[in-house]
Amino acid sequence: MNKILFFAHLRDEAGHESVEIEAAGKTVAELKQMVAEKYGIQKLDTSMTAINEEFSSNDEVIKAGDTIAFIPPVSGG
Amino acid sequence: MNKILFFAHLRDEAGHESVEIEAAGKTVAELKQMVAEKYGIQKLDTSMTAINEEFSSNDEVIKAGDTIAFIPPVSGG
Amino acid sequence: MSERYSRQTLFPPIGKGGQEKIRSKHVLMIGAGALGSGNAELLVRAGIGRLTIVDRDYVEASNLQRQQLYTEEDVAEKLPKAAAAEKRLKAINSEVAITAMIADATPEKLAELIDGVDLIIDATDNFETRMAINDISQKFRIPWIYGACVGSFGMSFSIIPGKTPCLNCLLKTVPLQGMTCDTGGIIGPAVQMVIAHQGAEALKILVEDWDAVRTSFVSFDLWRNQYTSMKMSKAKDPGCLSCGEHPEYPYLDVENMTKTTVLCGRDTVQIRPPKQQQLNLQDTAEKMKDLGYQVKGNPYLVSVEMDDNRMVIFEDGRALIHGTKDLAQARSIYQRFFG
Amino acid sequence: MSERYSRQTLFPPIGKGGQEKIRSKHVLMIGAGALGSGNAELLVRAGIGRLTIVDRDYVEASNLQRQQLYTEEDVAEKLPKAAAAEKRLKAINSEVAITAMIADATPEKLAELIDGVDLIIDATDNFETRMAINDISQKFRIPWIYGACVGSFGMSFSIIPGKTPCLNCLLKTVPLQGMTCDTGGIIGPAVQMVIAHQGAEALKILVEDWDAVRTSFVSFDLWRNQYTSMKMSKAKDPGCLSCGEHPEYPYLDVENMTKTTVLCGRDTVQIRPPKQQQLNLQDTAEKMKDLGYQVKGNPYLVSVEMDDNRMVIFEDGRALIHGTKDLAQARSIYQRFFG
Repeated sequence: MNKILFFAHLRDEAGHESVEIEAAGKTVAELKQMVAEKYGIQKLDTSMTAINEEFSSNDEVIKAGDTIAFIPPVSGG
Repeated sequence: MNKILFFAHLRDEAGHESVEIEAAGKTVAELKQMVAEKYGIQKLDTSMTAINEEFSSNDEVIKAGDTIAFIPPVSGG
Repeated sequence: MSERYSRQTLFPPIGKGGQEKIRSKHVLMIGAGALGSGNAELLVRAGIGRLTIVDRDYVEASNLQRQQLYTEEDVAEKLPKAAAAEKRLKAINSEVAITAMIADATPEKLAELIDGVDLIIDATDNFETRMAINDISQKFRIPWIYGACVGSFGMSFSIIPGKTPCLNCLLKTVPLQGMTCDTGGIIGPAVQMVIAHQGAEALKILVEDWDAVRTSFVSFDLWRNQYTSMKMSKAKDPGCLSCGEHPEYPYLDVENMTKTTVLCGRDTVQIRPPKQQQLNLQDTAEKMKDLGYQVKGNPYLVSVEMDDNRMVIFEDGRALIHGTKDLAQARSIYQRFFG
Repeated sequence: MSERYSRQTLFPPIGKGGQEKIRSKHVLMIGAGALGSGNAELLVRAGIGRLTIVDRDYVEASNLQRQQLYTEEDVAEKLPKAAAAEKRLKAINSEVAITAMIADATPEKLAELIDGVDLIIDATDNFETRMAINDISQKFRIPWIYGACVGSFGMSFSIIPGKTPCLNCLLKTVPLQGMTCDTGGIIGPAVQMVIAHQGAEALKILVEDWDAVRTSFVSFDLWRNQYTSMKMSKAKDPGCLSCGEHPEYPYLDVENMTKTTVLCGRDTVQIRPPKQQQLNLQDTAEKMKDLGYQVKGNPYLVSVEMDDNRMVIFEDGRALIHGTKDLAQARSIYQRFFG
């Protein structure tokens, strides 16, 4: 299983701070699409992704037990 | 083995940000005395102690693998 | 001077040598809103040698809740932020050479201002300007510090050309509809927390303590008690068009910029985003209503009433800002919502 | 008002209801130094109903590097901090009822001010006052927020009577020679970071979002890129004399306080700490020399020359402050070094 963490407005859109999901073997891009559909999140494709607190590209493949965080860039200032 | 972390001026006094030490079975009070002598730290007795990121009293007994952090209260403001 | 900065020179990583370095440096601050006013005050108090601060907006009542250089009097006088900031900063520290510019930080403006600058601090409210800062930073090899916040959430990252990944490595494209303070709200402590991170990084860079510069991307949520440090060792993209092997600095190219035109003979500015968008007009209308604006719409457009302006938005992201001929003001209004 | 706080009411955990609550609350700020001026500005901008701010000191040149309400003019006029703070805070937000007190926050003074207060914010520079705040908080069931910083290091903890452990649970005793900004230096960003934490906790408490209040003890080092959250579930001491089953509020007892006396017929104040100490005079002398003071000593005492005063320290922690008859000023000088 994998733990998925949502930051900032993604959490409000998802309705959860974190969820458990089976994502091993999927790429980050695939996971984003799956999560976006399942939790009704609109702009997940532009979000940054951390696997185990390390920035990861859309091509990275997720392993069992990895914790994935979606951190959307924000622009306020 | 146990990892010991020094915060704020304790790090300057100890000359290290962290050290590895064998502390299993010792109380926090005993560890404080040992560390104070070994690293020449003056005011360790008034420092707060966290074991695995949880505040712990001087009577608490340390287990193998525990990470211990010494966080000195500071008064500037 | 020695008495004034005594508490800072007592801090060993700065010391008297570091203070001399701070005094010899020039920081370019892009924006004088919440992050800009806080970061500017911090550096001016710390004794920076020269500060250039650029902003296109006026002080409004809704700024006072979090923008620390401004007072009710500045609102009453409708002072430009750059001018109001300069006045306060000079009262705080008359030893600092302050240049305040009432201007839109376009790529041309940035290129004009970059000469002699040691560090750029990002205090803007939109990604288009950030991407231009990022390209300027790479082209002229000047570090910059990204910072942003919305609600109780915020983030910061230090970008050192030749060493760290750049913002274009991370984002690949300008995200339309990044959350802004005008859509998600903002609390003062989140602003202060971003300033704390940007300010500490700035001091490290100014005293040239390169080993101390944070290499991770920090994000936090003060209301939800979260703090996260994302390691960036795999983030650098060798093919990045901003910092890669064959840089093209795409965001300095006018082709990739939001275009603004005053419509002939009318008190209206047209705004066209760099790429065609496919906006969901119904969502946009509802969001604007939630924000308290009076909104009308039809299948082709959404019309939003503001104090002195009316904004009409089309499905492709194009907008008309009625009630102004000022390009910078129109861009400012647009980027409040599409930041 | 709605326009002024619009970005704050847009933030869902506050909203319009939360804004009304903030408006109806009274905060007591102990200290108007770095943390005090920053926290006060934050709450005044956020639209707090009433703020009482207490400080015993005058604005000095060395404050300007990090104390955000003050200007060079305040230094030139030697204004008391409370008065200078009040002037600036009123210019920022004339809707807030501000009471500024030039006073030493003794237990008696705290007891006098506590009536009607919803929250106390710690912005003091010494543990003796903090322990008195802690006891007042427990006795009158008013939450308080501990905050402190030195160098690039800082910490914060929210103390809610009946819910969290209290400062006396954690410290058991007043640590003599806690590091202060006058001995370890301080950088502005560390101040801002503590304010960000105290300010967010304050807003949560003021809008009564109790579930959001942080239960852990935060500490951080901005130069060393550290951030740590210490869980406090085991910290509450049932036998604590401040918050335990049989409270005695020891720090409201004059027996446990630093005693100050004007020496008869002389321009000198004697200071006697609550418990006999055993100071290492040689260490003390060297530390003072490192701080840039002119120091003389013999085996029985250390004498330190300051601008208008001379401080003589004895091995038992007793001190004479020459050149003043002002008890508060003398305590202030003493607690700069023995905070």
